[in-house]
Amino acid sequence: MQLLYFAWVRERIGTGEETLSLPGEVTTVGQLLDWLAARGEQYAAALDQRSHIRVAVNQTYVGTDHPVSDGDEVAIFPPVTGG
Amino acid sequence: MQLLYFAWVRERIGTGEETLSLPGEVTTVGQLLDWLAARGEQYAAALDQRSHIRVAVNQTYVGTDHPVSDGDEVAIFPPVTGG
Amino acid sequence: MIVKVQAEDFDAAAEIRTLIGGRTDVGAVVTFTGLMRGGEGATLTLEHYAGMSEKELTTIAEEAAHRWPLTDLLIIHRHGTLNPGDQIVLVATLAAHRGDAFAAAEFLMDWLKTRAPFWKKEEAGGKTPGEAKWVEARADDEKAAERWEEKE
Amino acid sequence: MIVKVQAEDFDAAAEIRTLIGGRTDVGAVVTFTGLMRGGEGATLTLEHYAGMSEKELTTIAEEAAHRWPLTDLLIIHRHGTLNPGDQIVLVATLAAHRGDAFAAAEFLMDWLKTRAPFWKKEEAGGKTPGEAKWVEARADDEKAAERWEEKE
Repeated sequence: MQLLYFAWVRERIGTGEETLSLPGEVTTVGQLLDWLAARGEQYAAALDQRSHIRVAVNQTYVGTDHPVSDGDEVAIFPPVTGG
Repeated sequence: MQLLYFAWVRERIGTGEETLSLPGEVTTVGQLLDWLAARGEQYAAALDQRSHIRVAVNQTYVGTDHPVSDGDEVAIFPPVTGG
Repeated sequence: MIVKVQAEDFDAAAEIRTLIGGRTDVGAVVTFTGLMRGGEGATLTLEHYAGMSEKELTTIAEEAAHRWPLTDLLIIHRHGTLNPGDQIVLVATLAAHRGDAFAAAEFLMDWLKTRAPFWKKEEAGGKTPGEAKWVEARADDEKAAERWEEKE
Repeated sequence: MIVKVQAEDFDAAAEIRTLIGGRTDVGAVVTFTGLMRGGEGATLTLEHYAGMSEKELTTIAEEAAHRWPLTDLLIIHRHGTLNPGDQIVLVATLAAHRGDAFAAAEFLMDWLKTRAPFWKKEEAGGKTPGEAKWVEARADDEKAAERWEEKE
């Protein structure tokens, strides 16, 4: 899976982009966030305030129930502040 | 009194500007409009639909009860359509 | 605050640049430009009450400045004879935040439409040019203006 | 419809002239320009999700075109590092009548603020430059966006 991080999520995790292989039990966005948060301190710091996390799968906003699979581009970022 | 007419009020009366001396009994905008309308057919045609007439005394919008006197600049015109 | 009544065309970008004047506390600029609509050969003649038109636009501008926290604002209104596509009116509002700039610009246009002493006469042009006709005031312009009465 | 995401500055007047393209059925042009506010030496860095940012702005533009009878519209959003007074975003709506142009422009900005994947990082500058800070999303932007939900 192609993972993209933006803004302070990117800074806390320490990279803007990485490719990871999902374990079989991770099938939704919510499970993906839990699994990432357990990967280490930096991930936990980036993802602990779940209400401040937005997720797009293949460049479309989705909720935590949305399915994910290895072929997806999944972006994780804070609420947007453009304009 | 300096009288100014605009748009179709001007066209119907046939002039954009005239100076008239008011008779003593004309002391309000309403009385002025009645007195003008009685001056001839053209004035009557210009002023008969009173709901479509707006009046400014000394460049300020006023109602029909507003006092008028010989020193005033009184403008009579249709509802505005700028912008 | 800039208020102008003029026959000449205007350069909206240059006017707004002048209004901003290098300030860096302006976060939001809203502009409204009114253009003449019409087919080939059509003309629009704008009559105004010289003296009162500028005075009334200034009153409207001051009212907007009083109601919203604006950095600055401008109104330019043309008179004379115009052709399709020509600029008629420009309103611009500067503010720290967009909500104030949008609300003030709409207010300016609504009040201008119902209070500024300008009158439009249209000639349709085309192959069978008819008589020139005075544009009639629109009830929904009155209604648009009324919605600001409650917010004093 | 014009939607652009770019690092370069833009010429709002030229962009709008292109959008109108000599049409004479446009009566109302509303623009919103967002500028960077800040003191001397301050900087603003706009990060965006390349690919999704243009896609999302296009979706927002299409939604506005669907909701209001617009002649055309444009959105330009910059990314990269900006200085005080710099242009950040331009929205323009063209319509026959002003009500539609105003409503659509406000809608575009409200949705853009809450949906377009851009993030601002500010550095205050001045004599005691602090750490750069990510701008926090504002609850009233969410509220402004929500008012359009009921109007579908």
